[in-house]
Amino acid sequence: MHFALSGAALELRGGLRDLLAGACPPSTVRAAWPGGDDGAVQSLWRALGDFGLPAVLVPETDGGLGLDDVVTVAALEEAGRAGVPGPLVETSAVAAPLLAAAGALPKGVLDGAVRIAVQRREVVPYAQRADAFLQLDESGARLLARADADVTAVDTVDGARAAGRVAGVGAPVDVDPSQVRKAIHRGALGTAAFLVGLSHRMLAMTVEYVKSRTQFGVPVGSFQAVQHPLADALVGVEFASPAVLRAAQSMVDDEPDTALHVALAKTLASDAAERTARTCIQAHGAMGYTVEYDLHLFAKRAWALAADWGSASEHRADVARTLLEAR
Amino acid sequence: MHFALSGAALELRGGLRDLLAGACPPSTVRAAWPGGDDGAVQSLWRALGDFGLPAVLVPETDGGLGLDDVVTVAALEEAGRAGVPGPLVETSAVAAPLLAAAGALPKGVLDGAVRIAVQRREVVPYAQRADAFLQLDESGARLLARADADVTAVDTVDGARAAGRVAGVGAPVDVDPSQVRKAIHRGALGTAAFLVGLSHRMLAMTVEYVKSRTQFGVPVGSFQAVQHPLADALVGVEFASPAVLRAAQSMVDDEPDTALHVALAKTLASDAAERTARTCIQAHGAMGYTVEYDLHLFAKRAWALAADWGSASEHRADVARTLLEAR
Amino acid sequence: MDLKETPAERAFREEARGWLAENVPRDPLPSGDTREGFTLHLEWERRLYDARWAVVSWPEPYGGRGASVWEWLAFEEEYYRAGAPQRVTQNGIFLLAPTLFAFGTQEQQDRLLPRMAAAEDLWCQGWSEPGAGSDLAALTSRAERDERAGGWRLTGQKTWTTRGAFCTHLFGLFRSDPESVRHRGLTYFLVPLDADGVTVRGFARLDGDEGFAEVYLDDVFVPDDAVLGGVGEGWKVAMATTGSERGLTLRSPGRYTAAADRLLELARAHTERMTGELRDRVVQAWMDAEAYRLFTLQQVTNTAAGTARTGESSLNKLFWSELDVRLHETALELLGPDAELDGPWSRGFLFSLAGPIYAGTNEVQRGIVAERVLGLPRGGRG
Amino acid sequence: MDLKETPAERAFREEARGWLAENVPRDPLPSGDTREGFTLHLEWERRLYDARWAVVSWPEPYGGRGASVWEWLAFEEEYYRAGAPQRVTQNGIFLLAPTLFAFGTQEQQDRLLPRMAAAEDLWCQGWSEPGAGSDLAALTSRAERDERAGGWRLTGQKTWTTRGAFCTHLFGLFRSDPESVRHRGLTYFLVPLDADGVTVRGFARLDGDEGFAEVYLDDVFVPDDAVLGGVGEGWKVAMATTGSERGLTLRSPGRYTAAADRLLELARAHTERMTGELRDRVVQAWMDAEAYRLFTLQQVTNTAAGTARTGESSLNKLFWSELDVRLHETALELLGPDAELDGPWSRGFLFSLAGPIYAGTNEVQRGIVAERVLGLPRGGRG
Repeated sequence: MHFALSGAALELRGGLRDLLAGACPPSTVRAAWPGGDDGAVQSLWRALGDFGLPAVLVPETDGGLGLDDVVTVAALEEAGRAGVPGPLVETSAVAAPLLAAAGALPKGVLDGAVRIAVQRREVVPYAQRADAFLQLDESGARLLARADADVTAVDTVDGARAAGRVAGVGAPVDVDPSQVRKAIHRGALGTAAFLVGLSHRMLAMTVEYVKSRTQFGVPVGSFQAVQHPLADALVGVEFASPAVLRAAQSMVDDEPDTALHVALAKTLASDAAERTARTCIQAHGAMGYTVEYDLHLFAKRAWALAADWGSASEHRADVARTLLEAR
Repeated sequence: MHFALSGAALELRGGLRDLLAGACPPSTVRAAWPGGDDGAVQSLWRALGDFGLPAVLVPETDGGLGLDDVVTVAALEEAGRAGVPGPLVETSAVAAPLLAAAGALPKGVLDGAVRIAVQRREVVPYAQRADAFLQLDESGARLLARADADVTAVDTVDGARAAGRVAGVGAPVDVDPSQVRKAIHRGALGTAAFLVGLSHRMLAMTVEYVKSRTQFGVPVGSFQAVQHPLADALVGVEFASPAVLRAAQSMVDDEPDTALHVALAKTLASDAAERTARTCIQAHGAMGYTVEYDLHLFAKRAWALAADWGSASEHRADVARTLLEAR
Repeated sequence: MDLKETPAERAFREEARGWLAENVPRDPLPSGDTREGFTLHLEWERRLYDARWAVVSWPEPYGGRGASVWEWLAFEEEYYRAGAPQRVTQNGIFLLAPTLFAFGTQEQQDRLLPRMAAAEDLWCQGWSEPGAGSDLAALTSRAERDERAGGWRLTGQKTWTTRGAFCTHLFGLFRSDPESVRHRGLTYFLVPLDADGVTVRGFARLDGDEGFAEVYLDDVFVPDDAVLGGVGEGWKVAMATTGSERGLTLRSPGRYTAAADRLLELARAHTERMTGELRDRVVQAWMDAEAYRLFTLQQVTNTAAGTARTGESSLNKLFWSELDVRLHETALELLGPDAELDGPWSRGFLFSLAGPIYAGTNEVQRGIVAERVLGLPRGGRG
Repeated sequence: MDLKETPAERAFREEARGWLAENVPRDPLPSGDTREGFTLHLEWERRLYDARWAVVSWPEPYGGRGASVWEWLAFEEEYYRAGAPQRVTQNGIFLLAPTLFAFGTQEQQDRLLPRMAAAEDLWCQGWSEPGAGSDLAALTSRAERDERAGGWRLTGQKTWTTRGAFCTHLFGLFRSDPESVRHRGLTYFLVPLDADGVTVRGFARLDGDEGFAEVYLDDVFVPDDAVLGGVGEGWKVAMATTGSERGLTLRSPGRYTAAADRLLELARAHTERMTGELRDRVVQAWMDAEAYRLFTLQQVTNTAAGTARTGESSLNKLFWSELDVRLHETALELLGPDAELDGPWSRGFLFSLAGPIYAGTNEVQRGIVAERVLGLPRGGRG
């Protein structure tokens, strides 16, 4: 029994953290907002491609790294900490391994040149700047090239989500339902990991702010009214992250309860991130309420991702069926 | 438009507060627990009888005070503040007016010599020391004399609830369903008022304690971690009490939305009281965790009454049907 | 207790409802916190003024109807039920005006109130400074006496000034006694934003609208009649205004009862999502809006009867601000994955997050309730 | 990551499960915090000891099995799943024993541990005093040196001593340097409760059981070998114990996963009440119990690997104590009007309310997390 990341995973995560510290400053996150310079986002994705993030779950025989879901969630947590813009979870954890398994992996995906958004309903997050669309439903998967897609932009609270209504039917991808289910689990789990990273980032920004901001002659971070809600927010995040690791290991071991473990991870991560966003904005006072300050970049992503790939209450409803009816 | 108690009601409430300050110390509340001296409780009830509480809703023609539901909730809030033991809401607000209307009011009720418990299911609160049982269901009402009842004591968390399983069928009381509905509304509303009083009492005790208890060289009541939860608890109580008044006025005006207003009052009062109990126990630290200190007498009553006459979630479910389906 | 409307109140409500039904724009206006939206809202304000609905509770000579507080509440209920536009004049008519009525000279009232009612002068609030938010008494903007010119020279920076970029005037506190500290030596000034030395920079709120501004004052001259309520009296005068900002005038119950009704409609339209906790949260939000309305009726009665209780406005502010957030969170939950799309509910949610922060953070309010209402010993202010 | 049990761990778990299935009393024992219940629990403790299940993680010479922490976790999981009795010896075996292993002399370990394992010596904790609760360093009970007799004379009052009225020994802190203040000059003593000058008065907890005691010490003589870990070292030694009290040893995850499973059974038995929020609350309680188990596995791994993080035990304590309350509140909600009747769930609820208070109040824990984990500036301790 050993419940911790391997040395190799820790090393990879550390490397990614260093990379993103330089390659993904808040200005790059802002660049993904409508009107922003997509070039900055594209070069970030190239750097992630060179690092191997889109290739993490692709077998070496297909030019990938052939690593597992545990390493993947560790990496996606780091991406969340940096607020990496674009369909990174969708491309790295959902599309790349699924398409590779079907022998349908488009050129450019592994080196970060092609961003694949996932369509599960008419509105598709990241559609405005995606290069291709993986259309997923319980019955199967299709791949729709940008050129063949009719995309209408939709305004989103988090500009970096740059969503769109997507019309068009892609070419069938040869996968069986179990692979589709696995891909959907990876979407939810990868998003949970990303949310944990976002939460840590918001807490870190807030701690820095309340240490320096003084009112009534002392740092506001010395007030229990500021300290205790932040402590409670951290508790939520710290108890979500083992659930994310556990679900990743279940994917690796292909456990029968994988769906339950993924739902647990996404529920805890979504609730923790929403609570953290609310707490951090409040702790910032008026400063948390302007878009000139960076906090909102991470808070708005957290709100969007908490509702994506199944919200906490949707997953709780699924789990309720499993726990209260099935047995 | 005037949303406040009349001068007369305020005077009556003040008089009752003075009476109870002397007649209902915590020792009298303890006397209602199993093994306690019922004599002390009986003389308290006599004093309440002399004051006219059991007679408050009984027409003057039947020897009552002929006052209304607004005055009644004001009085029952005071009774809650003192934690008056026994079926006071049941006797004063539910049984006395209903039985008087049916011309079936037993001797001794108005002067506090007869305590009437209300049976709506097998287990009846206060059954161990009740002198009669009003059996209520949507179809009608029956009155069961203690002598004809088979009562088996049941242990309760709040010893003063002294519940019992009651068997026996009483004599039919001649009332129509609308009167039964009104009686049930009065049970829920009177209990809501009692809960508001209990909450104020718990807050008052806690404020006194945290002002005097020092740790780390200062009164614990100066810590935000103690102050802010108490402030939030007070908010809950202060927003429940206008809802109680409003529902009482709806009863007086016999408004079509009375059921909705009663549900609102009971929901807010129950949630506020449970939150207040939890907050006050926590603010007391270990002191809140012993039965030698009086706080538990009020907290345990609050828990019992929050679940009685419809819990907050039961009332929310009723209101949901009204608001979301009916319309 | 008497919860029935008088025939007069009833008639007043009917008249308001009728006029609003006729005049409220069919399609909602763009946000009044954007430049073009603001202009459209001004047209609306002038239409309100022409029909004497702009400031119903003011005396007739100033453009009002001398309405009672009950009539005012009825008007507000009808106003929000009709889905009428936000009041971009609110900082003037709800925050400054009560202070002018209480502390202004006859000359100031006659000069300023009619133009305010007509939305000719547009007022913004100059409280917060970079170093003075919750701790308002820490402000450092100063007013230097200019005997020769018979007035004052104002220098400093104000921030978080709502709609400051679109307004014509600012009211705020300045330190008129350089030796003074904290609450002492402050004076309340009324400042035209077109005066020499004033620079205004708008910046965006969480919802992306340019709803805030920083106002820089560099040796700005104002005459003596720009002082409201006496030199050095600023704190006392300002507290009256923040009192009303934190009290009920800014947040009339109609606002929440109307929002709760919209939430019920949304819920009826998304029954497929009304499982589990959501059903309870929708009902609770409706109940809380009703509880807020009732608390406010009680508060108004107390105020009218002169029996207002200490801290009532802090209890009020804590409740509406938390209710507003919960109500919108519930709506977003109902919208599911569409919650992240730009729309009235997502904008309303972002806006609601300001509630617990502005007008005295809820941390400050809890401290006030704990110490002034519960009587707990003074602690940290946080 | 490797979440699979080794064959050895598996075998250990099977053996434990088998023995528990055979030996756990069919009907639950009366509360061990009442005098008669305590006696029955002692019989159970001795049965555990005879089968070497009393202290599985201790070395064999002291009555244990030298079990790994993973085996200990497996045993605890099986123990609670089997619904086995509470451990009335826990203050000794879980709080004092780790300190004895860390700071005790060989002679003390050999003398005290076997009798503790066999439930011959029954230990209670003497931390809190009337004036020293959260602020443990404020304690005033004193130890005066008695050179002639070669020992110490203890005087003072301890309170909130769990099961103190039924125990034979007390461990606690005393001020051995009269000049000292706060954390300095304290010494950790081991005191037999039958010594001259000791008076114990039991009193009742919220659930009515006589679970607490006040212990009065009046010039009580103890020899030098009653000192644990060196004179004046008391604070350092005590923190090790409170560390384990606040850490995971006292609250094994099996306790909550078993309670969550019982909650699911209760929910399946009350489907008529499973409307609205209740359904979500039941599921969330189950999820939180699972999250606690996973966090603990991670924490144990870190501890074993020597990579334990600051404040982990505070995060742990905040979570289990709040979870325990929520879980029982949900059960009572499911029971509806029967919730007020005396029973396992209502007793469990009352017991759960102690969680956020004892072993370092949650207010203190939040301060520790804020300052030691998040690195916020030192504030009030509250």
